[in-house]
Amino acid sequence: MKINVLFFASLRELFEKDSIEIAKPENIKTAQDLLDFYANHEKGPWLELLAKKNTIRLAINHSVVDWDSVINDGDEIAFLPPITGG
Amino acid sequence: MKINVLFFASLRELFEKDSIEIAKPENIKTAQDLLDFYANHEKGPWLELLAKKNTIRLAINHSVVDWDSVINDGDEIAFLPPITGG
Amino acid sequence: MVEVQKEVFSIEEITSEVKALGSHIGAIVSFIGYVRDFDVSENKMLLEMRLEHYPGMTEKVLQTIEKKAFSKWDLSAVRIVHRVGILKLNDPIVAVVVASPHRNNAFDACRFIIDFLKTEAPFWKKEVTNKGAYWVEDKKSDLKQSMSWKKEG
Amino acid sequence: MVEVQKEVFSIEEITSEVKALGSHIGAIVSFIGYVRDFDVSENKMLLEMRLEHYPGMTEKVLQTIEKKAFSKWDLSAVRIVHRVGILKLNDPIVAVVVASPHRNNAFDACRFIIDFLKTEAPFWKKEVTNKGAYWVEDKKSDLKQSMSWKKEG
Repeated sequence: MKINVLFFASLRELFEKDSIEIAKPENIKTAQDLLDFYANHEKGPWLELLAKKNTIRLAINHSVVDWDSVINDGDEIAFLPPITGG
Repeated sequence: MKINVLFFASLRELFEKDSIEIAKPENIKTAQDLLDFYANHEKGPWLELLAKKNTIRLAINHSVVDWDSVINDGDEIAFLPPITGG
Repeated sequence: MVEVQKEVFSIEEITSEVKALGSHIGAIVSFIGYVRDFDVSENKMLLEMRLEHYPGMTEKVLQTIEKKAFSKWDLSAVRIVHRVGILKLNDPIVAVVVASPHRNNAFDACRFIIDFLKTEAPFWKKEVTNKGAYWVEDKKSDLKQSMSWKKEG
Repeated sequence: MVEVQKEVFSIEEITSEVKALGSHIGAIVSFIGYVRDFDVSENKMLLEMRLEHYPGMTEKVLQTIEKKAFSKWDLSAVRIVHRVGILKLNDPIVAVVVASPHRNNAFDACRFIIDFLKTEAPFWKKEVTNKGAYWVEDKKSDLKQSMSWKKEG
């Protein structure tokens, strides 16, 4: 099974796509690990995402969670820029 | 000139009229004087009004005022039972 | 703007009219009060509600409340509509609609206005029930609530 | 009840539907948020507002907010309607309608819901102006306000 990663709003524009499907890399346990891994290997928008981390919220399967939350196969991970509804 | 006295809600039912026009009696200065005077002379509903005084508000010319406010010829005096709008 | 009327009001109409006053309006907060039924435990049924007021003084008091609200908060518009006459169960009695650039002012002002209206505006309700007709007593909780605004200044 | 939709909503319709749920409802408090113009000083003009959200998560968050409100206050009904898509100046964005036997609960709950919606529900606004298009930044005042509810428990 794969992990589905979603990008919204400014992050969708940064990544120029609204989602990617990835296979969880070896040794990756948490969302933080995943972010670090992609920032190191893919650079580009991932580095920018890492730099903005303290303004971004992370949701796993529709719930906001901490960056050290464990990721499992089949999870839907979303990076949420600052929320501005209402 | 006369003084117009208005009764509302339960007081209108008590007095069986919604207003009376009175000439200000001699020696009457304040609303309290007026109420005492009528309670002494007319008795009936005026005595009941006096007994309920602490639940009744007094308005002179559309403004709520104290019982010791001075009454002048031409004034409109209203006795207001507990307000229950909204 | 203050209106005392027998006719039913439309919240859509009031809201549209208020919003039309400016594109700087970002928030509209509305309160609607209704004729509601009694607690079942009391075994009483409401047949009708009769609402009377003191014409002239009512409008004056409500306009004073409006002015106070405008002086306390940044508001774009206020509409107060209060019905009188004979109302039935579920009928709307009163609407307070407050518009502001920002929601906090609209919420505070709307609440302030209805709190004061309930204790200061000369309206009286008579409930006609299957157990008789009587004037609704002054509610101490309402009085306490409008006093708390006064303390605050 | 929670709705995310492109279509405009009618406050009259929502209010009537909510009121129809019971004759014990004595108070309905509504908040409507609108697309408002910028401060004149900024010399910017809003051409349109684009609203997007995270389908699935949005509904879940709003339902959680509703449940919290029902657990904190005596409420009869809650309706949250939030629009997405392309909106214009003066368009309504969101309605929060809360019904209760008594007004204090309706006021508190309505405010609570909009405070939380603004900081927790995954909506994003992009303002398209004559000076360019940009994502609206997180408003710190909103965040502070929803935190104050958390402290209170």
